[in-house]
Amino acid sequence: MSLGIIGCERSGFPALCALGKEEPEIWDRIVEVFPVPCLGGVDEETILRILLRCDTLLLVGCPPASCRNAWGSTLAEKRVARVSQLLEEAEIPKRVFCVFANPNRLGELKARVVV
Amino acid sequence: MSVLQELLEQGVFVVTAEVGPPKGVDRESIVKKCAQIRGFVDAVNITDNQTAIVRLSSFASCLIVREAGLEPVMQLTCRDRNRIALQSDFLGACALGIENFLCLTGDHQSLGNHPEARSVFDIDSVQLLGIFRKIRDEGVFANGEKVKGEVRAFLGAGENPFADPLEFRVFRLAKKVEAGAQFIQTQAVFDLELFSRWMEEIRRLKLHEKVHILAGIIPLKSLQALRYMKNEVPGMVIPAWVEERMQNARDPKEEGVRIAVETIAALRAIEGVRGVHIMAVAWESIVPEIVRASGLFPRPGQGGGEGV
Amino acid sequence: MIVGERKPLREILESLSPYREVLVLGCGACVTVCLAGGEKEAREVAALLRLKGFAAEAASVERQCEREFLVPLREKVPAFQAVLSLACGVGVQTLSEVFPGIPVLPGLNTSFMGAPLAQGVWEERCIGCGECIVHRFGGICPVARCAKNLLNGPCGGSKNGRCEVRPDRDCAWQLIYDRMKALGRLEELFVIQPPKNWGPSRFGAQRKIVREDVRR
Amino acid sequence: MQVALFGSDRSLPLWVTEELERMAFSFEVVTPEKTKALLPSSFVVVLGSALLTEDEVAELALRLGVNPLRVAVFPYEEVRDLPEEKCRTLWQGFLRSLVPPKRDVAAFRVTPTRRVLLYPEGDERLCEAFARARIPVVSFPSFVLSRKGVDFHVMPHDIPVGACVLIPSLQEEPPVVLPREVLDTGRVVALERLPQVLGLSSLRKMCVVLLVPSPHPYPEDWERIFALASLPPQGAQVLVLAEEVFVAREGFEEAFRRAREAGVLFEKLPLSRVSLSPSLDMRRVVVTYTPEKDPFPVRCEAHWLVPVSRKTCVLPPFDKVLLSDREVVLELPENPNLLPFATNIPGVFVAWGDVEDLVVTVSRYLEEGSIQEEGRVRVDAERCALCLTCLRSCPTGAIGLSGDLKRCIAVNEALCARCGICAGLCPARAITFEVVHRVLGNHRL
Repeated sequence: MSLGIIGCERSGFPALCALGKEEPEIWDRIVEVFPVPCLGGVDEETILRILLRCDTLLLVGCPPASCRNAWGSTLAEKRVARVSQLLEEAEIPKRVFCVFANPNRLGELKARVVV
Repeated sequence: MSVLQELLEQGVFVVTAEVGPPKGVDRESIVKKCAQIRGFVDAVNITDNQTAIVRLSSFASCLIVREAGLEPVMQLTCRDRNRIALQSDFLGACALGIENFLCLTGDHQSLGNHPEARSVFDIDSVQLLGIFRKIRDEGVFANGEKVKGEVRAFLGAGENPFADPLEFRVFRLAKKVEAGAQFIQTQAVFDLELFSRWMEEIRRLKLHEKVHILAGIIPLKSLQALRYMKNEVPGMVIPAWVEERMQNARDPKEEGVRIAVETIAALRAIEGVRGVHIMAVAWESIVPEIVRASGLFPRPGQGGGEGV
Repeated sequence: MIVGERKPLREILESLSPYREVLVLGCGACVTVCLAGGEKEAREVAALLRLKGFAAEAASVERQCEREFLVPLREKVPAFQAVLSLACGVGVQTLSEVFPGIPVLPGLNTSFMGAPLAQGVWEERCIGCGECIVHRFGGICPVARCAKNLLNGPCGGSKNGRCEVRPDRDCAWQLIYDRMKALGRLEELFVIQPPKNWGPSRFGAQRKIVREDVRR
Repeated sequence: MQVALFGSDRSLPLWVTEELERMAFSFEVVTPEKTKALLPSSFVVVLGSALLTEDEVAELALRLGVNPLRVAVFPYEEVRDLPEEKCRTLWQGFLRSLVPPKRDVAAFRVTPTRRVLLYPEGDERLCEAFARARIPVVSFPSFVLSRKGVDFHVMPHDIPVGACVLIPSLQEEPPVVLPREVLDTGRVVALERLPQVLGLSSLRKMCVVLLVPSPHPYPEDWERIFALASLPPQGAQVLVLAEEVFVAREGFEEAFRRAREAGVLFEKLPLSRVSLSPSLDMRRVVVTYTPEKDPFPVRCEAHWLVPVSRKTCVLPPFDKVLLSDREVVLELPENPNLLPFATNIPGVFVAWGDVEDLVVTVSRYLEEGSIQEEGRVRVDAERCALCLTCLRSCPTGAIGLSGDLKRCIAVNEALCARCGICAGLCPARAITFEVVHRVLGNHRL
């Protein structure tokens, strides 16, 4: 199952790289990596466009409380919720998730990425 | 002149009750309800698809009530009919000898059992009163065309003294009176204090001399009924003490009746209140008891002592 | 502005089922402003359709309700089997008039004429009754904002300034009363408002305006 | 850090003061009357409406006598009716944006593997330069790149590389078209042949004119051009009409100076402003042009006319490189001295211009990774529908209206936190958010 990842450059992307150093094999599943300044800036179309080329897309970013841009992560969460709902309606098997992580707390990300 | 109007003008403290038509063609149910209250009330209100739930039409029910030997008050709402239908129904009713009309705006259909229905609300209750008055007094329709023949009608309106904005309520009543309301039936009274304040205002504006005010009474059947009304029925104010009494009562029904009777007694003491309108929805059988207990029995005029 | 809402995706997919090549056409006017049918949404829907196996493409025009903006699409549109319009009902119809040969499907439910109260919240303000009377009500329209469009005062259900029909909405008459009170014009509310003339409203016939002075 | 809350005497809700205290701001509420209370260093926060425009803010700053950049507007009017929690978060975000916290990014920074892929194989100058910088280079005739975090992996060899340098190739473009009759003079020579030609004939009072078009004649040509300075014997007049002079290469500045000292005349102007015609005796070419500085046309008779052929750099075929759906895009600037090393994909560079600069850029990238970004938000007024979504959703209240008619969205760079939220929400896609990687040039998602 192929993975796409959009990581915020403040926590998500570094977290991914940190995890990648721990468990290099994750790269074999990851087909897309997009560093972005903040998850809040990722619009639905981008998400769907990337989904074209992978089965699961993870938006990895700062935990909402610590998001530098106040409601960036919260917004991303809402978006993901909306997109997943759209996908469900359209009966498209692909999935999108919001994961909150930074290099010091990889737990959630690990759970999602490592099989 | 309608019996109700006569009594009111004689200064009798009148009693009216409410009868909800059945959700079907079962005329017997109406007859039965009438039988239960005949002789205890001076007139009976027939609701017009109240709470926007489809029922036997008010018009037809009124006729049934008349045959059952009671004085009907026909309710008309602006929810389902435009000014054309309302005027023609009015004329029809008058032609068949129905004389009391209660003009209401009507509950919104989205709270009823056909929420998909399209509402009309072409005119509101005040305008409806105005139109009917013109038909009766000036003999012209809303558009100014002549009406053939002479129309006799006793026009009433509803009012809720407890809804917001409170200060505006009295003036709204004044508007209705100005528009042509001759009697007013109020929302059920529980909060006497609020009500008497409202009445003060009315007396200040001398409205009580222009219009007969009938205070609404709802005998509480149970605590659930109370809770339901308190939470679900819009514009219903029930003070805490009522709830307490119902809660602590050994027999809630009894307590409900007691509260109703006390309220009536208190209302009779208020200057300007010309009668009560008992809305014992789905509990018509209790009306006689209340009327008796309030010392309002026997009723003068038609069918006085009989009935029991 | 006209406020709309995207149709449920299921509905859209259903209506598109007979086609494969679809053009999703956004509108740059009202529906863009109310975040329902702008270029972003068009691309979004197109992306979804592509995921669903359609050959979908997104485009957007300034205003779909005016031919001049649609004519430039003359080359583009015929290349598709159907057009999914994210404009309001007006746009959809203009579109199908300009391209009679191609099925035009609505992707939006046109909801009302309203205003944004906050980011992501819109509320109706006008029903286009054709005869404006807000000046009599302190600038608050009871026709559009009162569930029973009462012109002579609140109904008996108004409580704590909320509407009995939809408790999450203000009682228009509470607002009117407060406003008029603040303006010291309460007595204006005591005069009886005559029945409204619904002739110019949508309850009359389809409405049309012809201005000879500017007509060509 | 002191904050002066301006424009609100009304008792402030708790969330305002509490958050201020939490972030260890000392603050005071000021009004137009008691602006003296302001400390010169203090930050003025206007609890106003998001519709306050930049000009209004500037005007306010003037009134308060503080630097406009120190005045920030928090859209209090819009916010305060929202649920308190939301207010809090917005206010937090806003305050953070006033003093960006020490970026803990540095702590997390991931740096790419210190190895560079040259594609196609680089010349020795390049390899040496990288060797000097102690950056190992690899190159393969055929491979596939796949991104793994900050690194690329060269498949199938599976060698991690931190960066990839594309070496563009040269492509001849059709040279400047010369009028037929000019060619007939037989006085037109190619740059390569010029030395021999000059070597043959006697050069007394001879005039040579070079036409150098842009974009991007490649360094070799410029070396030749600068070399003309040292032409024996003196007396020849050399005039270089160039659209751009290319000096971004080691030693070129120097060569350029020497050439000018030696009397080679460089004239920077678009070749469209040059007109050519044969002289009456058909033995010379009359060159007329109007220099950019003065409006008077200059006329000179060239014994030799040298149209330098136009060459441009094309990237090696990069389609086989798998980098999500983004392919390498390069808009070449008019000025060859400003050739970007970086591409739209972080970690992918292009080798042209000065090798040393390239190596410096790449090694800096390898040290820092692509994390440190400085974004810029651009609003395309033509697409903008003025829905004010951005204005309402900006976490730092950096967006306002500007223009006489208040019909343009204006981004206050001083407040903008470069999060791109507005771009993500814009229904008309009028806002583009660019991440300008330091030293890396642009890339967009």
